[in-house]
Amino acid sequence: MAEFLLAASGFVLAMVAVGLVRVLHGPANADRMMATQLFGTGGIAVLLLMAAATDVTALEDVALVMALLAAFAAVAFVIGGARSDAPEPGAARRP
Amino acid sequence: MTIDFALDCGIALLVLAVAGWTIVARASFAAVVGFVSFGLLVTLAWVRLAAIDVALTEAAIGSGLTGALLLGAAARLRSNETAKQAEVPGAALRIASALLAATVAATLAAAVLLLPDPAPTLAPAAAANSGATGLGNPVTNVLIAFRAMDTMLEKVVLVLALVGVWSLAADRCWGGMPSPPRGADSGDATAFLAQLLTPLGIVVGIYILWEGADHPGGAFQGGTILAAMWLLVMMAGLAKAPAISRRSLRLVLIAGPAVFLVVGLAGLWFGAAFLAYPVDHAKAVILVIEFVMTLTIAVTLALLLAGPPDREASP
Amino acid sequence: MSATVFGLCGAVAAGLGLYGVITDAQLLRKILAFNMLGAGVFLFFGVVARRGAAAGFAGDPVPHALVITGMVVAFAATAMAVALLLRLFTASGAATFAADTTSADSDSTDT
Amino acid sequence: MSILLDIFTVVAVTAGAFFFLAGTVGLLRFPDPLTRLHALSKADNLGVGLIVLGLLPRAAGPIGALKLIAVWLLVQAAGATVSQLIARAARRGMSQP
Repeated sequence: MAEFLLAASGFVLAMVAVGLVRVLHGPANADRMMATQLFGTGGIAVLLLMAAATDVTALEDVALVMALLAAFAAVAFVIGGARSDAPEPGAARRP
Repeated sequence: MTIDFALDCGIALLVLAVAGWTIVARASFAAVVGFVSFGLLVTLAWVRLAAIDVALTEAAIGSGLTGALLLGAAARLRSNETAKQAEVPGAALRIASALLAATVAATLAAAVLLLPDPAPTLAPAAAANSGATGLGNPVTNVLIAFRAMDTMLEKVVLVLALVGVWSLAADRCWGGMPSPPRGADSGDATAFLAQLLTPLGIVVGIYILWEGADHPGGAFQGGTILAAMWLLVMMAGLAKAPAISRRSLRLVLIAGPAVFLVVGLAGLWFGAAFLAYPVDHAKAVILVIEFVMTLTIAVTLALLLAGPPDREASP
Repeated sequence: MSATVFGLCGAVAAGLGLYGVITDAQLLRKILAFNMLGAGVFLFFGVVARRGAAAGFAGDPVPHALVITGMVVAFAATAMAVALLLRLFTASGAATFAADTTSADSDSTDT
Repeated sequence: MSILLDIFTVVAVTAGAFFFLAGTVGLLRFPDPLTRLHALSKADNLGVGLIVLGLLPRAAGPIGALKLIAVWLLVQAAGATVSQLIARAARRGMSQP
């Protein structure tokens, strides 16, 4: 059973990897922002499966923290990305 | 066994692929997204190395907070980016530095392969002395008891770094408020997420702190989560950053190192040595230190990310 | 065995970070690459800790504690570096070192 | 009984993994950010839900099961809201070339 769960976590990780390639490639910043979404779901699933496979319940706490921080990073991405997409507020500030 | 090994190799290759992509990415925004992904993958590597405490720290600080910090800077530097992209160094320098980097990597790899066998370890010593503190998590034992001096000095470093960041403020803004990155018009959804996530995050942060006594977790991880939640509320515009001249704020900032120092000096006064904990109440003293430290870490990390004050203090 | 894999991974990550620190013109990217270099070195500690598994622990707790301390200090240093960079940018409009020579007119405030 | 539970776990986890596959295929095949986001958030959230469901019988007692469900709820809530944020950013990005 442990091996099945570990294999499943490897499979989900492979899906995250493929998705990550697609998402990082862009071209829009909105695509790249999905990276956090990918970890917020796929990364959590990988961790939960690993936790069950190895009987280390503390991994569920890592999943919890990753879910929270992925959401936090997503907000930072959206705010930062929105600023990057916005028209420039008058070129560089020169003295 | 083979599945284990394949999984490890897969994670390692993925870490390296994302690392390489991050280094060569053109736009800063893309590079920072790559860096955050890199950090979250390294978290998985730490999990596979059976270092759950470190995995928690990496997910929280190494990936989440550092990513947000770099992203805020990237957004402010945006107008500069296109103009300066031409300034890539020449091919000769790039080849030379690639050679240097490859040499360093090869040396490190050789060091990994040539590590002594059996490996030196302090684990038996940590296990033998764990009874002295009454805590079940060996990493917390090392952090708060066996190497408490390191941890105390690290708190001092955090406060010094914050002093350094603040000292970069313009004169007229001294004592004023920092302005962490804020959503301009994405208003409702950000505010909703902040309202939804913050109470949950505070519970999780305290839970991780509490778990830290006997299971992976602790003051650093819990404090970082609390810091992230405070920043989330500020980013959503639901709360303002505090003026840095506020006395209550400054008291919280020095509370962590101060409690450590008081306990340390008390150990010198009543007991055997600096930072020697009273034998009968070691666990209680450690829990008090951890609790105060968590508060200090949360506030310090959040303010480090918020940057120097750039608005004058409002009367 | 798995420890060795991640050790090699950390070594290469450190090398990539070093390359980025030297060759990237933008200071922000240098800071980012420096963090990557640090992450690689931290993984190295993880390998040493994992190999030192004994006394019922899955790893030596001392390197783990060192890495946790190191990560927090690395964040503090990064925050300091970013603050310096933003200050440099507001003072001179430059976010690279190279700007000192190529656009000397724009940064008369510092040398 | 335990064999039945094991079969349940295998079936649910496999179904969850299938939805991750579907989400990734959608991510690769769909033409623009909004549809890609749709594929990612819908399929992956269902995937996490099924995997949590499959792991519930193996949880360490009722507290462990509650924690798993809490993780799932958190992923649901955060995922839905973050998708909304990204979708707004994508729409803004498309309106200005």
